[in-house]
Parts: sequence; structure tokens; C-alpha cells
Amino acid sequence: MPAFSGQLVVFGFASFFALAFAVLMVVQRTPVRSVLSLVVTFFGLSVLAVLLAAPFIAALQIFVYAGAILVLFLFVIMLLNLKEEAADEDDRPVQRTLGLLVALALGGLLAGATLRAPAPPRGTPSLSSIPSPDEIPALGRLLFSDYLLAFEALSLLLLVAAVGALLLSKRKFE
Amino acid sequence: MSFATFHPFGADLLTTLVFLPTVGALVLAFFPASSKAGAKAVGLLTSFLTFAVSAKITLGFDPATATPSAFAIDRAWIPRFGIRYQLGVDGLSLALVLLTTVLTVSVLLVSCGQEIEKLRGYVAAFLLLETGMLGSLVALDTLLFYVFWEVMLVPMYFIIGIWGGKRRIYATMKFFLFTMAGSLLMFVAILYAANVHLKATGFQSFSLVDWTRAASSGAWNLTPGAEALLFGAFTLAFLVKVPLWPLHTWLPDAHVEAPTGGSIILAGVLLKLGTYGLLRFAFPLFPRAAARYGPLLAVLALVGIVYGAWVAAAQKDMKKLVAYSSVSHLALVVLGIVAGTGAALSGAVFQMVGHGLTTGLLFLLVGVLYSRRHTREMADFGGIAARVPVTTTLFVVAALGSIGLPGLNGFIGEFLILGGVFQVNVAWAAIAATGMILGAIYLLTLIQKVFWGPETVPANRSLTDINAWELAGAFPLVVLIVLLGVFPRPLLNLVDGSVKTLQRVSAPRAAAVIARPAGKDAFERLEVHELPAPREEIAR
Amino acid sequence: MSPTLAAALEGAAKIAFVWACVLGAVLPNLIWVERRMAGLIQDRPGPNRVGPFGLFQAVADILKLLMKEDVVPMYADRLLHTVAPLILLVPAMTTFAVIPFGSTIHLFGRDISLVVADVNIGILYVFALTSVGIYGLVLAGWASNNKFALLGGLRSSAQVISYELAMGIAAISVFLAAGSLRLQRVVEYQASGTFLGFLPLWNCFPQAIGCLIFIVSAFAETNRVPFDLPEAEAELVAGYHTEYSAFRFGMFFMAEYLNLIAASAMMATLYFGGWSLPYLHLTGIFGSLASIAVFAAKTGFFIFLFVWVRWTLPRFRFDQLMNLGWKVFLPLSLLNLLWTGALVLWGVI
Amino acid sequence: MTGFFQVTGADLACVAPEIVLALFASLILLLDAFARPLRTFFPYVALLSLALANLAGRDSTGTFFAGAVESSGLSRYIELVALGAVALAVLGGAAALERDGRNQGEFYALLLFSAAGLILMVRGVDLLVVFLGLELMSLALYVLAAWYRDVPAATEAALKYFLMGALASAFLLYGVATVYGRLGTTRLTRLQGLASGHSLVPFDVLLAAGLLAIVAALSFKIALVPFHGWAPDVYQGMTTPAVTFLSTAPKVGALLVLFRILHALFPSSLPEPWRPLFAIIAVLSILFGNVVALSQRDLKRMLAYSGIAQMGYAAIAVATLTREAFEGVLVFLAGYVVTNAAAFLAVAALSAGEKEPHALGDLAGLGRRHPVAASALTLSMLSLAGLPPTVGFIGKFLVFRAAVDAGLVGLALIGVLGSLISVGYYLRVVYMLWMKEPVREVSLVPEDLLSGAAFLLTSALMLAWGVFPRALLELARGAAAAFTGR
Amino acid sequence: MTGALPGVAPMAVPPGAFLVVGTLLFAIGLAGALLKRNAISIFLSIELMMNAVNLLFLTYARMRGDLAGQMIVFFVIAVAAAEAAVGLAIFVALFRVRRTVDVDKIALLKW
Repeated sequence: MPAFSGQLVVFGFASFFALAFAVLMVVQRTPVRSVLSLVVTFFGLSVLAVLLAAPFIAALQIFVYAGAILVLFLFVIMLLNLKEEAADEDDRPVQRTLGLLVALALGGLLAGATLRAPAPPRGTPSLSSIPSPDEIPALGRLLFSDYLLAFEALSLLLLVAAVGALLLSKRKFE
Repeated sequence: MSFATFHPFGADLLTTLVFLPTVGALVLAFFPASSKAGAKAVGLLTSFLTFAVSAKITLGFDPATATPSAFAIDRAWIPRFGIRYQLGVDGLSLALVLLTTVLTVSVLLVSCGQEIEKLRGYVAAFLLLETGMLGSLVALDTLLFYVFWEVMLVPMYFIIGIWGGKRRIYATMKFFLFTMAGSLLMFVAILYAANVHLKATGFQSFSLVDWTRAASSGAWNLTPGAEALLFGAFTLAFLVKVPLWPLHTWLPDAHVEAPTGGSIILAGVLLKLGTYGLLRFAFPLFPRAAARYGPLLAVLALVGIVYGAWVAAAQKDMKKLVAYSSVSHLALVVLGIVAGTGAALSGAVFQMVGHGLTTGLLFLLVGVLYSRRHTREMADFGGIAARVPVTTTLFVVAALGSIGLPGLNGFIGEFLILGGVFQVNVAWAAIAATGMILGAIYLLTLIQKVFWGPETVPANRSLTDINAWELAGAFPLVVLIVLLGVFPRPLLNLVDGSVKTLQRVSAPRAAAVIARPAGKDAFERLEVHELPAPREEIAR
Repeated sequence: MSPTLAAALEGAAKIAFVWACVLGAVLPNLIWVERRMAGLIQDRPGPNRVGPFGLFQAVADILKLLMKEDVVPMYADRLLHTVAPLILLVPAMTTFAVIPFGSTIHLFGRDISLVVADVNIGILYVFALTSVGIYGLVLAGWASNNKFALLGGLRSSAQVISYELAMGIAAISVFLAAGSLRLQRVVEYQASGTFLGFLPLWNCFPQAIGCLIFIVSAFAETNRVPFDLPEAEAELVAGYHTEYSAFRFGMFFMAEYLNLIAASAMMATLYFGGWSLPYLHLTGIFGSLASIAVFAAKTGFFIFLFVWVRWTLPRFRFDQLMNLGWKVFLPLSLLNLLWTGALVLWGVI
Repeated sequence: MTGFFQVTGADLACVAPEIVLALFASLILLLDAFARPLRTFFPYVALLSLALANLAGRDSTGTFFAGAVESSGLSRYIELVALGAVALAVLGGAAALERDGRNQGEFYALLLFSAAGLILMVRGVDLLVVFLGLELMSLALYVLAAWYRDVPAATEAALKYFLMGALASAFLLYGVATVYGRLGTTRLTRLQGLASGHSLVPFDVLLAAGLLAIVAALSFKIALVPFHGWAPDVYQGMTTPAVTFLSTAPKVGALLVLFRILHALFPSSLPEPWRPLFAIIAVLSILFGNVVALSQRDLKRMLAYSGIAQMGYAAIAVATLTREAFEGVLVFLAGYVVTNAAAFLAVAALSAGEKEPHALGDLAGLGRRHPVAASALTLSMLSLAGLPPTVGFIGKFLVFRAAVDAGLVGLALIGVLGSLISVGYYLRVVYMLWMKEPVREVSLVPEDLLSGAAFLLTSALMLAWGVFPRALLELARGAAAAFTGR
Repeated sequence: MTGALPGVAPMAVPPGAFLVVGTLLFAIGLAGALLKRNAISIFLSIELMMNAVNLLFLTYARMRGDLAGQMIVFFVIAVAAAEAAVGLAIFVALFRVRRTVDVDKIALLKW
């Protein structure tokens, strides 16, 4: 069916961009470019999210991650005027090599395991099924019923973050 | 108010006995640090009271008691895991309790007569130490015993570390680590044994009484390997404390660096707790392993006897000499325990008390000299008998007691042990006797070099004799040394009941040893059925 | 015709229509309008030479920008310097996708909703794109490797993020009232009844504070006077686009105007009934066409407002700007949210 | 799905301690902003809030908020631990902060928030709530780590702690995602036995990987080898009063969560690959922590390595994973909290200031000059070494006992060996305090009423629990009620 | 595996593919976290890891046809924002006193 193949193409593009720019993010030496690569990755991810019937999350991803968090990163990078990472010789080559190996091995193993994993059992009844076409009201209702406590906890968390950020970035002590 | 009715806090006698010194130490905490008089008063009063309680217990004790059940108390402590606050005494522990209370009084009296810095802490440490020692002696729950056993460590660590000599830190760390290593092994062994008991009987208990019952009734049901491991762990912990060659290396250091009081208690009581542990725990709980490995212990003990004496003979430092003599003497006690005949066991117990007194007195007197001259080298003295006649007299008494001169306590103990060992193995007895002879040589040499002869060192002209406080401390020891030598019967009666019990447990061991005096395979052939049938009174 | 194909054609037609209107009609005229308005307000003629009333001035401006030499500073980050204006421009152009420019029209046997994509995340889409646009400003500032540009970029990011917050919370109140994130639904809601019995149910009435906040914040978001600090020429030369020239500069220019148009359209949609008229129901094909006109008129008014304000008010200082955003608007917008919630709860709206 | 926005009184009562803490924390923030002269009273306000939160805690059991959180003996336990740890940090910290002119309200507010997060984390039955609680706790701690933000070491500590913590969060999320994906829920109550019982034969690699990620993340928080790297640096650089809290309650919380998750997944017994894994982690932590601590010359670093070793002992209980082990570890951890808090408070009281290094040698001769703090430190060293009659002994005893009963004698032996090694460095502190003459003059924080109370309290608890552990055991027993059927 | 979920069209792309992409992104992020020297870049890598996990959550939610996964992602995003705020504030504070955020140079405290 054409719609399906269209989805496949979109998936292919989005995931390729996401992965490629993720790698680029790691390889880049200039922090600003790292951030930008990550922005592209996040775009790819939000496209994938749309494919997964989660447009709300997709928008949120762009809005919060790309639009706020990464801009904050960029802001700090510029504030601190960070240029390239020092290119001088590596102080900890062994650790880095090990780290790379670990990450590669882990990625390979996990990806392999993911591919070979059998279908998960559909044991427990889910909290609520994804409604169509509009999942946002359902999400909202969940947020204020089953996840009410989590939501309130989140508000505390944000308060702490705000207080902390303010406190740490103040220059003077009172 | 007579002491017979004195029950502080309405508690039972044994609890009072154990925790009275702690109360004293706590009271001390409310005195200002600088108040020496207060420290002295509280310390002396507490230790006297403690002694009085122990005396009262002794007076009310029935010597026929075969198991540590007199004055018993048994309350839940950690009921969730079957751990109890279980105390009780028999003749064996009571003898050592008396020794402890007497020596503590002695030590505190002596400390009053000498200039000691930070006296408050010093007294408090000794009082806490006394709690640990008494607790270990009367505890019947193994975990409770372990707690008291470890509690002894800390005050001793402080006593050596704060009031000790130049290399005190090294000495005290070594003491601590050696002892702790052993006791931690014992700790795991206790846990494992509790597990074994749980599996065998289906109920949780850490009580020695329950364990002994299980052990003697065969319900213990241990594989030989497991029993050997358990026995090994317990024995190792106790042998470190004794200390038996080759685990003795911490002892000379600790003794040399410890202050006088520390040395007295260390040699007088702490070492005895090692042999006490062997008698109370290791041997009764694991009789088969004890029988199997007894001869090995005997060999170590023999080496210890000769080695200790030999090294003592080579010492120039008086304290070191006495320390090594302790190694030698306690090895003899171990030999007596291993031999396991009635005479040997009686002798061992008697010697434990006797050695506590004589060695305690020896250290006390060396301490007296040291406090005047700040040296313990024999070469720094010489012909001081005329200057310090009382000290000399006392020293000679103590030394002769230690050597085993008839009429003094050492003779009874050594004679009984050697006699007992002789029944079992002639060769052992012969070798052990050599150690005794060497003992006579080095102690007499010491007396010769230090006290007799012409005065060689000018600095000794200003030497003053033992003062009243010190004499007061030494007095009870001298009296006891002489009394026990002349009338050993009361003490022997006191421990008779427990010795009989111990003997029953160790009968197969003696049998095994007699059957095959030497050679490893003798132990292999020892069969379970050689054990005596379990008796009711062992249980309770 | 398969439904898929029809849907595709419909979408394409709508996109073509929207872009034609915005890029072809509104944008060039806007340049002219702004310059003429400036003249009017400052009591001078303004551009009046190119074509009648200077109407072709915009074309001339664009041609000029296209033909000028494109200069990239020596120490600039070439890639980012090139990409930055595009990052700003693309979101600006795609914002219009979710804004309904008319009611539902019945053509070729189909009910066609006059919005390119009436997605269920509506406003979030707009905010997401707006926030992406920030990158254009920041990167332009950074890539130029010029301290004035950098400062401009930093200021713009700080400013946009700060005001996005108040603006977003104000917008949330709108959706709270409408019960949906779909903009078409928001407009339909505003057309559906009256407030207090006589006022149209336009959000500007029950949520006057929110409306005010949204409008003012929109000025800040689009970097327009009085909040044009990122390009404050007195302090920062030209801010983030100091080092831009020719067509790249043109792109910034274009993006700014596009944002302005989009912001105006959003104001009209969210607070002033969008394509609807009060008390009247526009039905039939002509009604639908009329709704487009109504929408255009309302948007035009706000564009006019933007221009009017630009030439009337002085510029804020940066700390004043920040104070206003964080200490005034943020609490006020929260208050507005509470107020709206209460109204909804009591069934007033 | 429960009703929209339906909150019952029981729901609120369940999280009442957290609510009290959050309200008071906000109150302190407001007071700091608008009533600055009241700053001297903030410690008392904080203590009051702790007392109220404690009163608000209940003994009833059940799940609330649509099964997201529970109220149980376990949550009661962690309430006590968290509130106690904060109380000690406040008691001991106030004077030190006052001396350095950093007695700001945020310090107390963040501590209270952190405690609220901690309680929520352990209370959480839903892994999402657990995650949020963990984050709330951690975020506050990241900020507290850099409390002296003009001290390079402090900000460095904060950076390292933050990066490691964020990494751990990512791992935790991966684990939660996998659990959700493979088992279909994040509710621990529904997970009960799914992992071992369901039809994934014979071994679900992905699920194992996810669980491993969770274990790794929690091990980060607990600071177990090989996830311990941050601890020494952070301890060394972080504000000492804050370390008092950081080094105690959060570790306890993370460990309890680990227990809960493992128990939910493997209700009958710990299966094959996991028990050896935890055994290895325990052995490594014990040996590494103790051996490295021997060579430390900075007091706070030494305590950090000691903490790693201590958590190794606790990991023995994880490897055992029986009800007895759980009870034991609860006692052990309660003792650890009091003991370690006492140690760090003493470090704060006996150091020349936050900007100075905390060299071990600087303790020389302080026993005479500051007998109260020095005594508390001595006692805590003995307790950490596991010597009776302190609570440290009881805890170790129970943990080792459970291990031996479960047939893990080897682990108990390793634990004992570790204890022996640890004596080497714990006693060094004692030696410095009492047996060495002072080398240099150090200007110390004057002993004030609050810190004196803290020292007395901790000392009394260390001894009282060591001699009369029954009350503590009862608490642990109630808290372990979740471990039924073992 | 897609399951016939009420109202949601069956998936054209096998969910396993999404999972693999997520996993790979996670690994790339981890590599970055372990390899990068700049603290900010390390933090960026960690953000990537979190997003990879978000993708996993969404995929699993889709596979199971329930919203819990999406809900969790909502929370994760918010938490990430909070973390970023605090983290970047720490960077700024550190930079003020040390003038660098290179983790190799930040070695007052030995790692």
C-alpha cells in the first residue's frame, strides 16, 4: 500500500538523519556544532514520534528540547565563549579507548538483542489504549488522574531546578 | 548495710557485677577532667564494690555446680534471632572473675600511687575494660560473649595507645589487629554454628547451653570438615589471645609499651580469657575436632613453652622478659587443657589464676621501678635490694611463685599440669619440665642482676621504695600467692565441679592421645563412638 | 480520483494559496506600507518615486538586495553563517500551515477546511516552530564571529525564551476555554456564542489580560520595536545581522516580516475570532469567501498595529525588558490562566 | 483509570510528610526572600518542619494515588531515615554555615526538598514516581554540592556529581523503558513475579539488559564499585553539612529501591546470573573501598571510600535477598545513617573551614580541645569498624548472619576480612584525635547548642541501638513486611 | 506484533526497527558521554541518551497500544529540562572559578 511505503521512506530518512547527526554530534569538536547536530537528531526523533502516533510528544520534543533546552546550551556555550575542544594529546587514552569499546559493544549487543527478542507477552492490561484520532485529551485526563501525584512531584522538581539555577548563577553572596 | 543484701538497681547479681564498673565510668564522665582525686575515689570505690559483688557471688556459690548455671539469668535480647542475655557462672568462670576484680582493684590502687596524666580517662578505661572482662567470663550466649570479648579491645587499645611508651601506636595497632583478626574469624564461626544449630534443631539459638546440648547429644550433626573449620576458627581466636606460639608476636610489643596497669591486666586476665575460651567453647562444642587436632595444639604448646622460656632468658628488658615468660607459662596451661586429664585440667585452671597473680605482681613491681627510673633495662639496675627492700622482697616472692617454688601457688599449678600430662604422654611432660627449669634460670638471673650484688649504677642512689598506694595494690596479690600455695584446696574445690565436666568432655581426647602417643594416623582412627554417652547434666 | 490523491491535491492547493497570499501579496506590500506609514507618522512623504505612490518600492528593495555583493566575513563560520538565515526563514514560512484562514468551504463535492493542516497539536506546532527560529538568530550572531553580532544573538535568544513562556501560558488559557489545541476549533468556539450575553465570545474579552500579554509578547518574539534589542543599532550596530549583506540579509528581512504576519494572524485567530464575524454566521460558498476576507482584515489590522507601534514607541532597555517578561508578564499570565480556569469552571464561558 | 482529579483524604494523608516538607521548604524560600533578618531561625524552622513531617507520617498500609505510591512500614522507615538525616545535617550544619556567612534559606529548603524526593522515591510503587523522586532528590543535591560556589573544589564536585547523576538517570530510564516494554507496566505491584513467571523462555536478554541498567543506575547512587568513581571527589569537595545528608539517606533510599525492584521481579529467590553479580559487586566494593581508604590522607575522601565499603556490606544483603537479609540491612542502614552522619558532622566541626583541605593530620590532638565532637567521631569510627557494643556491630551481625544462613559463608568471610582491613584506617582517626600531639593551630567552629545536641544524639543512638537493638529491629521487621513469602 | 489497536492504523514500519534506532542512539550517546572531554558535550550526549530512551518508550507504547509510555516521555522531557537548567548553572558557576569546563583539566579533586 502506498501510504505504508511512504511511512517507510519517512522512517528511513528520519532515522538516518537522527543517527548520522548523532554520530556527528559526538565527532564534532566545536560545541556549537555539536548542539546543532543534536538539534537535527531531535528533529529526526520527533518525526519518528509522529510515525509512532505521538504527535503531541513530537511537538513537545521540538518545543522543549530543541526550542528550550538546546537553546539554553547554546546560550551557555556562547556565554562561556567555548571554542573548539583542546586538540592536545589525550590525557587518558586508555579510558577513552575503553569507553569507546564499551559503548560500541553495548550498542551492538543491545541492538542485536532487540532484533532477536521475542514478542513481549501482552500480560497486563494497559492503563488506557491510544485513542484516535486525538490522543491529547486522553493524555490530559491521564495526567490529572493516574499521574496526578507524578505531576505534582514534577512541579516540585521544576521549582527546585529554578531555585537551584538561580542560586548557582548568582555572582554575589548575600 | 551489708554487702550480702546489696542489690544496686534491683538487678541480679551477675548483671550488677558486670555493669557496675560501667556505671562507675559513666559517673566519672561527670567529673571535671582535671579532678584527680575524684577519679581516684570513683575508681577505687567502683572496683571495690565490684570486688565485693564478686566475693558475694563466690560465697553463695555451690562448688558442686557442674555447668555454668549458678546465678543464671536468661532474658531475651534480640528475640527475633534467638539471641539472649544469658549469664551464669561455674567454678571456672568464678575463679577468673575473682582474679579480675582483685587485679582491677590492684591496678587502680597502684595508679593512685603514681603520677599518671589524664587520670580520669585512665581510670574510666580500666573500668570499662573490667566490664568487658567480667562480661566475657559470665556470658553464656555466644553472641553476648563475642560482644564483651570485643568490648575489651577498645579500652585496651586506648590504654596502650595513650598511656603507653614510645612505640605505643605500633604496639597497640598490632595488638588490636591480631586480636581482631582472630575474633572476627570466631564471629563468622559463631554465625555458622548458629546456622548449624538452626538446621539441626529447628530453632534459633546462640546460647552456649543449647549448643553444648546439641553438640553432646549428637544432634549437631556436623561433617568432620565443617567441625574442623569451626573448631579451627574458635581455637585460632583464643590462641591469638593466649597467645600460643607462633601467634604470640603481638604480646611482647604490647607488654613493653603498655603502662604498668595495662600490663598487669593484659597478663593477668586478658591472656587467661584465651584459655578460658578454649575450655568453655572450643573444646566442649567440637569434641571430635578437639580430639583430632589436640595433639597438634600440644606440639605448638610445647614449642611455646621452650621457645618462650628460651627467648625470655635472652632478654635484657625486664618487662619483655616477664612477657616472654607469660608466653611460656600459658603454653603450659594450653598443654594441660589439651591433655585433658583431671589433674591436668585442675592444674590448668589453678595455674590460670596463679599466673595471673604472680605475673601481675611481677609487672606491678617492674612498673614501680620504671616509674622511678624510666628504664627497664636490667643493666640500669643492679644491687638495688638495699635501696628498695620491700620491692625486692615482693619481687622475690612473685618470681619464686612464678618459678613454682613449693609453698607458693605456682608449684601447685605446674605440678598438677605436669602430673596430668605425664599420665598422657611422658615425652610431653619431659619437654614441658625443661621449660620450667629454664623459667627458674631466667627469673633467678633477673633477680640476681637487678637486686642482689653491689650497687653498680649511681643513678639508683636516689631510688625510693614502693609507696603506700603501690604496696596496697601489691598486697592482695602477695597474700593470695602465698595463701594459694599453702591452702590450694578452696580454689581447687571451687573449680572442681567444672573440671569434672570438662574432663568428661575431654576424656576421649585423653584416650586418643594415650592410645597413640605420636603420629598423625592416631587421630584418623578416632571414631565417634568413643565419645561418652551424653549426660543430662552437661546440658544444664 | 482516489481519496489519497484528492487529499494531496487539496493540501497542495491550500499551500499554494497561502504562500501566494503571504509571499506574493502581503509581504511586498508590507514593505511599502511600513515605509509609507513611517513617513506619515514622521510627517514626511516616504518612498514615492518608484511607481505610483512608490508602490514598486518593495520590488526595488528586493532587487537591490538580490544584486548586491554577498559578503561573508573572513573569520565567520561559513557553514553556519549560510545556514542561519535559512533556519530563521523556513519556520517562519511554515507557521502558516496551521492557521485557519477561513471557514469550511464546499467545493468539488468536498468539505474543505480552510487551513492547510488542522493538526491536533495546533498551537504547539506554532510554538515549536517559533522556538526553532531562535536558532537562526543565535547562530547568525555566533557564526559572524563579531562581538556585536554575538551579543545580539544572545539577547535575542534570552528575549525569545523569556517571552515564549508568558506567551505560551497566555495561549494555554485560550485552549483551556476552547477545549482543543486545534486552531480551527478555537475559531469555531469563538464564533459559537456570546460572552456575558452581549459581547462576542472572542477571547479578547474574557481574557483581556491574556490578550494583552500575547500581543506585547508577540512584539518581543518578533524582535520588533519597542523590543528590538537584538538589533539595537545604537548599541549593537545591527545586532545578529551586522555581518550580513545582500540576499542573506534579505532573508532575515523576509523572515521578520513573515513572523510579523504570522503573529498578526495568530492574534486574530486566538483572541479576535479569526475568520468569524460577531453575531453573524457566514454560510455557503460566499460566506466562506467572506470569512477569508474577514480574516484578512483582522490580520491586516494587527499588521498595521505592528507598524504603528514601531514608529511611535521608544526602545526598552534590556533589563527592563527582562523584568517586564519575568516579573510582570509571567505572574500575570498565570493569573490569567487561573481566571480563565475559574470562568470555565463556573460555566461563564 | 481513576476519576479525573479525584483526590481522597487518604491519598493526601499518605504523602503528608512530603507535603509538609515541600510547604515548609517553600516557606523558607519565601522567608529568605522577604524576611531576611529571620535567617538565624531557619534551622529551627527546618527542624520544626521535620518534626511535623514525622508526625504526619502514618503507620497504615495501602496504595494510594491510583496505585502510584504506597504507605507501608517501609515508607515509614525511610521517612524516619530521611528526616533523621536532614535533622542531623541541619543541627550540625547551621554553625558551620553561619561561620562562613552562607546561612541562606535555600540550604534548608533544598535539604527538605531532597528529603521529600527521597521519601517519594522509596514510597513509589510506579517506576515513574521512583524516577521522579530520585530526580527531585538528586537535583537538590547537585545544587547543594556547589553550595560554596566560589570554592573551585565545590563546583568541581557539583559538576562531577551532576554528570554522573545525569548518566545514571539515563541508565535508569533505559531500564524502566525496557521493563515497560517487555513486561507492559511500570507498576511494581503488577510486575510481581512477571519476570520469572512469564513465558519468555528461557532468559529475556533485553529485560536482563534493562534490569542491569537499573542496577547500574542505582549502584551509582549507592556508590558501589564499579560505579563509585564520583563519591570520593564529591565528598571531598562538597559542603560537609550537605555531605552529611548525601552520604547517608540517599544511599539508603537507592538501596531500598533496588531491593524493591529485585523483589518485585524475583519474588521467590534471586536467580542465577544475579546473585553472583551482586556477590561480585559486594566483594569488589568491600575490598576496594577498604584497601583504598587505607591510603587516604584526606579525611573526607577516606570516609568516602569507607562509605563504598560499607555499601559493599549492604550489597551482601542484596545478594542474599531473603527477608532476614532485608531486615538486617535495614538495621545496618539505620546504623550507618547515624554513624556516618556523626562522622561528617564531626569533620565539619573539627575542620578549619570549607575552603581548607580536610587533612587527616589536622585532627592531631583535637580530642582534648573538642571532646564532644572528637568523642562522637571516635564512636562513629568504632561503629563503622563494626565493633560492639555499637550499632555498627549489630547491623553487620544481622547482614552477615543472613548471608551465612543463605549459604553465602564466603561473602560473610570477605565482609569480615574487610572489617579487619577497615580497622586500620578507622583507628588512625582515633589515634590522631587522642594519641597524637597537635601539630598546628586550627581555628574551629565553636561548639554550639545545635551541633552539641547532634553529637549527643548520634552518640546516644549509636550506643543505645548497639546495646538495645530491639526497637530498631521491630521497625525493620515492620518495614520488611513487604517481603512476604520468603 | 503491531496488533489491531482500536482506531490506530497498523504500523507500516516494524516496531523493532524503531527499537534498534533507539538503542543505537543510546549507544552513541553513551559513547559521547564516555569520550568527550568538554563537560557540556558530555551533558549533550547524556541528553541524547535520554531522547533515545524516549523513542523506546514511544515505540513500546505504540506496540502495546497504551498511553503510559507517552505519559512517561512527557515527564522525562520535563525532568530533562530541569536537569539542564541546574546542570548549565553548575557549568557557569564552575567556569567562573576555573575558566574551563574541560573535564580533563578539572582535576583539583583526583578522579
